[in-house]
Amino acid sequence: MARIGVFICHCGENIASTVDCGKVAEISSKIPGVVFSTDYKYMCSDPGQTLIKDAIKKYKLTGVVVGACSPRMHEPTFRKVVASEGINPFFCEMANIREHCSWVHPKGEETTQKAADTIRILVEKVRNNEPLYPIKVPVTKRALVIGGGIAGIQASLDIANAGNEVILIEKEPSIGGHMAQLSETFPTLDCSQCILTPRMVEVAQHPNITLMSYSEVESLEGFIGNFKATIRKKARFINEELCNGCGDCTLKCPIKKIPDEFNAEMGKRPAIYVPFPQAVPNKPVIDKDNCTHFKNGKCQFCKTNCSAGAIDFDQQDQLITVDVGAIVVATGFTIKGTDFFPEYGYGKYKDVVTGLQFERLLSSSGPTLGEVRRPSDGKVPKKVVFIACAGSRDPAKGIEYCSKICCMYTAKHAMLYKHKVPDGEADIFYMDIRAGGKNYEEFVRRAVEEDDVNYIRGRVSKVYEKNGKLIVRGVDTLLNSTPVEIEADMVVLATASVAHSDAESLAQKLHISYDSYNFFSEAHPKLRPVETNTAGITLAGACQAPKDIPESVAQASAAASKTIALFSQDLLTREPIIAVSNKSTCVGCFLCQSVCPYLAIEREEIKDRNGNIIKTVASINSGLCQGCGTCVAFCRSKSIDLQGYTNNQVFSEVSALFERSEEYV
Amino acid sequence: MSEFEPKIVAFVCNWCTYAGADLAGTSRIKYAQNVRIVRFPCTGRIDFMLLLKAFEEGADGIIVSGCHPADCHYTSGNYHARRRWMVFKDLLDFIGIDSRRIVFSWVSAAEGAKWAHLVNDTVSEIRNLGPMKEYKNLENVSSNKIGELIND
Amino acid sequence: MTELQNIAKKLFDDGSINLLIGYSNNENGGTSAIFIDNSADIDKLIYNENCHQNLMVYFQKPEVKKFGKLAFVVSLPGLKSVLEIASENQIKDGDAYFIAIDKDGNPSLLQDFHQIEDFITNNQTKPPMGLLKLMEKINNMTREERWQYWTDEFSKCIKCYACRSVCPLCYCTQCITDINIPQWISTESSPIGNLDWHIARAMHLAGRCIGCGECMKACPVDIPLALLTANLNKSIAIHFGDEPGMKADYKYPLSHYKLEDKENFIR
Amino acid sequence: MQNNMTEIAENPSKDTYYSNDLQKWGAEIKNKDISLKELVFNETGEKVSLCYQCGKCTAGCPLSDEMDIAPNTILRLLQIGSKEYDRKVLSSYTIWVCLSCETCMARCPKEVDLPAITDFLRSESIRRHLANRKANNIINFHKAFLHSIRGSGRLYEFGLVIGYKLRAKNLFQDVLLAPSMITHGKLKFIPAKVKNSSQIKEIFQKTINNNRGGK
Amino acid sequence: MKIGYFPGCSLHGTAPEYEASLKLVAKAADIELVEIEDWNCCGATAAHSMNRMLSIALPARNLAIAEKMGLEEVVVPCAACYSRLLFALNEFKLDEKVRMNLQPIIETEFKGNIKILNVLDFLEKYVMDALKNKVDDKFKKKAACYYGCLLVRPPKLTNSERWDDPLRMEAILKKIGIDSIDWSFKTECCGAGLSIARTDIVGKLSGKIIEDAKDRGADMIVTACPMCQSNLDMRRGAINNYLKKDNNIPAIFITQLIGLAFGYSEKDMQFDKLFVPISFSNNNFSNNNDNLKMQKSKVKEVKV
Repeated sequence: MARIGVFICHCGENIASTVDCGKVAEISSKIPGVVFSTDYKYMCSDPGQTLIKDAIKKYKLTGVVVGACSPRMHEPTFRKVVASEGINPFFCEMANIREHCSWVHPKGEETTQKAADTIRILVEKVRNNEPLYPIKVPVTKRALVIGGGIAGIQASLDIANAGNEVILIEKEPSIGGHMAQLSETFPTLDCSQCILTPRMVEVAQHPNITLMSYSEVESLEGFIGNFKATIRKKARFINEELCNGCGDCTLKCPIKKIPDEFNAEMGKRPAIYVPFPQAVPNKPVIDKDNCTHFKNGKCQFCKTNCSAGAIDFDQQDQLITVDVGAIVVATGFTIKGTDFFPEYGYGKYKDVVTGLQFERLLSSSGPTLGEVRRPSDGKVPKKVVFIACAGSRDPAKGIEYCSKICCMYTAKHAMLYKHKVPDGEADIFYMDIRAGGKNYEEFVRRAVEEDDVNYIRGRVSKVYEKNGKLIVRGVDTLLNSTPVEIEADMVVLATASVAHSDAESLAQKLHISYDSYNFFSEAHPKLRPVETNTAGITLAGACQAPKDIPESVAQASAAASKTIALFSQDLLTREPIIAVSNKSTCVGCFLCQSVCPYLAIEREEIKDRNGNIIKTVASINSGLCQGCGTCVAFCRSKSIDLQGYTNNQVFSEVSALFERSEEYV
Repeated sequence: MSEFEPKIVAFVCNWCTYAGADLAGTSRIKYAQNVRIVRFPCTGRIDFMLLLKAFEEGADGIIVSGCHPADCHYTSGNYHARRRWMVFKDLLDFIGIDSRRIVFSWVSAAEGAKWAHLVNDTVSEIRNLGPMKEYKNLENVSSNKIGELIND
Repeated sequence: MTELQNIAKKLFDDGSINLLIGYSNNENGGTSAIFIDNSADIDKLIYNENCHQNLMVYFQKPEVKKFGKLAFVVSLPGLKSVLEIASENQIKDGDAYFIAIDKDGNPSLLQDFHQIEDFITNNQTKPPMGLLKLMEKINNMTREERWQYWTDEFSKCIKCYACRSVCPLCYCTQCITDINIPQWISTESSPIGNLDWHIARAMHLAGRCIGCGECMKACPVDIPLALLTANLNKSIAIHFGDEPGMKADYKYPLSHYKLEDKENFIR
Repeated sequence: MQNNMTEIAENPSKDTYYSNDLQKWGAEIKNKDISLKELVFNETGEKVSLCYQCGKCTAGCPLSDEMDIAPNTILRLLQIGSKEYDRKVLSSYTIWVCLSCETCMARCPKEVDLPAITDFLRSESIRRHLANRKANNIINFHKAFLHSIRGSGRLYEFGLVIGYKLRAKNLFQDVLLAPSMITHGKLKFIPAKVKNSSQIKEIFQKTINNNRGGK
Repeated sequence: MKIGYFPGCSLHGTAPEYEASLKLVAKAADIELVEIEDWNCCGATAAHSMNRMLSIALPARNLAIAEKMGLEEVVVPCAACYSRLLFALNEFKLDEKVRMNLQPIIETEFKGNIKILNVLDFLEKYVMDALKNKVDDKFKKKAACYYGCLLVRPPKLTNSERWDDPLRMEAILKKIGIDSIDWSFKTECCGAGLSIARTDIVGKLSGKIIEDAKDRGADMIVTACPMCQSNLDMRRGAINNYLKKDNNIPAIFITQLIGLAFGYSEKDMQFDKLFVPISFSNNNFSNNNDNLKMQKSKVKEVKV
């Protein structure tokens, strides 16, 4: 038989001023099964807690109901009190007679009655509670970081420096990401490579980090603490063990004119190449689609010239399976190309370039060695027009959001251009300037005030070529909407930042959610901006939304700290408020499967002694289940139940709703 | 007999509406005492059988409230609940149970005032509808029809 | 031998099946299900307009399942229930053969779900007018009249659960009525218990019921039970545009949702 | 034909088919006191609040330098919604000089259908007798054009030119092109007519007289 | 093969050469163009400037008649008419109010099942295959393909790919051996809507078009719209006024060129109807000075 104690808190005057706490205690004492009932000024205070502890001992209580504030406030406090006396903490429930009662109703009998009813409802729940034990899940203390841009690098280093193993995978031949392509960075104008490459080297040399470049996620199974990831290590046709990175092969390759991805196709590269001199790992890769050997089997220049004998034309993709406990997704973003814009010539004008292409023209390691020369004829442009919001904030083009980084990098581009071509002119067409970061606004003003960059508020309707000039037709909305026509030598489009084309398929592989733009979704926009809805998987950098470097790095460290916190325990403890299925009554209709937002409902085959399948039933993966209970209400045969909110508990609560209170009064 | 005071039960989710009701409390927004709150993790957890049970227990009106679309703590429980209630409401209408006695609402953790209004509105609406006499009269409907049938 | 018997015989002869469930005449002058486990009994196999029982209800029975290879004589509602239970993971393509009877009474052998889907599409029939008229009549009543109508109807219920046993979709091994912790539905035939049962039954079949009407035909006290599910299916079709029993990969509307689902009833 | 047109040119009050319900609409406007942007929304389904004033419409408009108010400014005035600005929009030259080339609409990032809004503003401008005087030429051309169709169901270009010139009282401005057009066989003196011309008149009767001009 | 044909007022008025060439081209491709019986004017800019329902009802009557005649497709060579007919059809499909109200206005049943082809659709779908092996290398002139507004805009209505830099005409001309220049005024407005009321504007807008075509070395402007063609061709006075110099670059219909490729004569194609003359009989266009002088004098005559 249940022996339940009821403890009514006055909360000073907060409850007692409108609720007759003594009377509530008295009414409660008449509920069958309640063996002790009292009221006290501050139940959460030390003496209050002691009062509960003593009563538990004295009356051999099996359950406790505390009538006080909201359980969102003090439920952990009182559960701890109960647990200290050896009772399972889930036998303690709180009845909210403050926020839901004394604070919202006037003093009077009805308010007291409501408090008493609330107590009774919770007494009925406690009566039907069952002991629950925190779920312990073992944790594999190894993290998988997907993406080797600055976010992935930062997350890997942070996690590794805390003493955990990290597997960092990068789909390109080298880590570094977009940051490696940048010339200088706003708002300090320090050289991007100078601050990035030491980090890249640190990753390569870190004893805890296994770097797998030229690799992608093939599939993922499991749940928090216990993922099993399969990684496709793409064949680079180089034996990485043997290769010493001398680079002779790249010089000997007869194919030389492949558009260079690292230079945003502003330069050329051979078919066997290292993306850029500081690449990590500094090992080449053969571009199979463009290699003469793979086309007709004839060419072997690289192989014959490799003194290390590292060229391996027969190399195959490898599938490698690793156990990891947590995953950081840091796959970054890409930008729209100039061909996305009908009104700016569908990419047919060579001197209309993207911001990233201009970045390469500015970079001292770029195709022009840092001189601004336009792609069509190599001349130094004397008039450059920058167009902000190219594709961003443009619902007609399907991109409603602000790409966030363009205002700043366009100011930087104009500034660097003016530094390199002091007699040149830079015009920027903009709609709004969004410079809300530390030292950002000052930076933009510097471009205007010190470097004479000309900002024109208006959008450009058309760019076309005439007599070797690019005619830019825009408008100055701050000048009575006067149409503006500028003859430019070069046009730079600050094109929209978008998710990678394969972001959606990666999200599906990882079972994380993504928004309509294919950016990955955080678990909560304010309070859980780093976690995904899938426990154990966190996000870092621009794969979640457009971000600049400081933000990406901050989020990466946040993701790392979430991961490190997870790894700090040997066993993962989870609230046992999860669903459980009854395998003997489940008929396996699996209509519940699609209601689970966490894909926690799995198919389990029940076999007889001979191994024949008798039936297939639903089984809840306790690692994935978050305890919403949607499947429970959904199951026709009541074969799923939610611990902590079992059918029996909630049914008892409802049964106790309006018990004729006269019986007790 | 004094004016009829309806008995209202509120089935609310823990993350939005329960917290919204807490906020009404911390903001000291006064509302009618008629409501008794039962806490669930999510509107998706609320079984339609519990609504029937509440009527059986003597409720005159029921509030079912959870997170606004897109706000669900569990991503989609409220969307499933929304479909469930759409269908359930149609069934009650067809059977002749006054579906106005069940009030569905989205109340977020920030909407303390909305919660208070919701309770007050529901109480006054149900007061106008009068006691849920259909269910109460059920106890008086004897099974005599069965008797008639057997005698036929 | 009739065409139907020929098809059945062939199935037995080439060893495709071990058990065939069809219809035969019974001693009361009506028809009832017949379980044929060898070709000798095939001459008892008949089909006429009196053969309405949805034989798919037997598919789920362990006694039947143990035979292994099965064949069923089914008309349109039966085929719909095949697709519906297929969408509920209860039957796989190739688990059984179906001798489908079209609206002119001609049999044809269907082997996979694709054929069944085509057959259903090509053999659509109108729902029975009487049922529709009664549904319309009830919908046109005032709420109070509807309540009176259904309390009267439900008060006849003797909780025999015939409606449950003939339903091809009531295949749960544990029905909600069988559960006593908590006692969701009172076991006795009381007004509240009856109401609870019929509401629960309707909700559990909402968007799943394929409208064979067996529940109504089986009811010993003539409660028009099929109306409840038919009316619910109507509203599901209106709200979500779904109809059960048409596709083997049917997405059950109550376990899916759309962001833009109607919510004008929510405050 | 010729008679008919001369008659109207001389007596514009008979030229009623696009504005004879003016009083009715005028009364409604007074009663409801509804702003022009709401009317635009009701009649075209276009929300002027979508516009964020990037100016791309003006930048691409082939005629923006002919206009007294830039296209994006028209939307801005509508957004503010004051009586004064509504009047300014309706009495602007801009709405008449617009060529409906659809460039603004094609490039608008917010997909505001400015040509449709402009069409509506034109009919509303006439209805409220606010049409810009400078636009008389253009309006007269539209009227002559519709008149020609109303009469014969098809455009009778020679008649159109004559009719327009009569309205514009500018007989000799452009007609001089006509001789060379005739020598190239490009103007016909006798109009081709739709046989069922009463049906065309019906269409005019039932549309222009029966709605506001928008949706 | 029978296809519906909506000539529109222009083809029966200012652009007889367009109609003549289109009909002969269709004939050569073994297509019978069936003129919509008792068709009426589409209403053009004037109708939609004044009244939306009128601008739907006028084209809809034509489409309804075409449907009644059992036609499944109708080719509309005039880009302006094409746009209005397409607009009416689209509104009919999308706007329930239009569907409800249209019937009593046009007094003809209309289902909205008909398909509308512009002249490029028509040429691509029915003519170009018949042209195989008929390429004539006498076309040594470079074309500036001019699309104007309504063939491509609004893109959502016309469903055109690459609406700001279309390449369809270029592809068609390529098949008959004509190379096209890349230029920037393909879809700029020529000002046709104000052709009579504000001729000065036409001069300016068309002037820019002609100037760019010429600057980039085009020998002719190829059009697919009678409004554009008449503006670019007949309005040379206003254009030259604006440009402050005489321009002799001709503006010709695409169908006239296709006709030549089929082997018709320039007379068949009614080259004599063009104000600014052009001829392919002589390979070198600039030698064609006699005609040019004639034209100049004509232009002057107009100006007097």
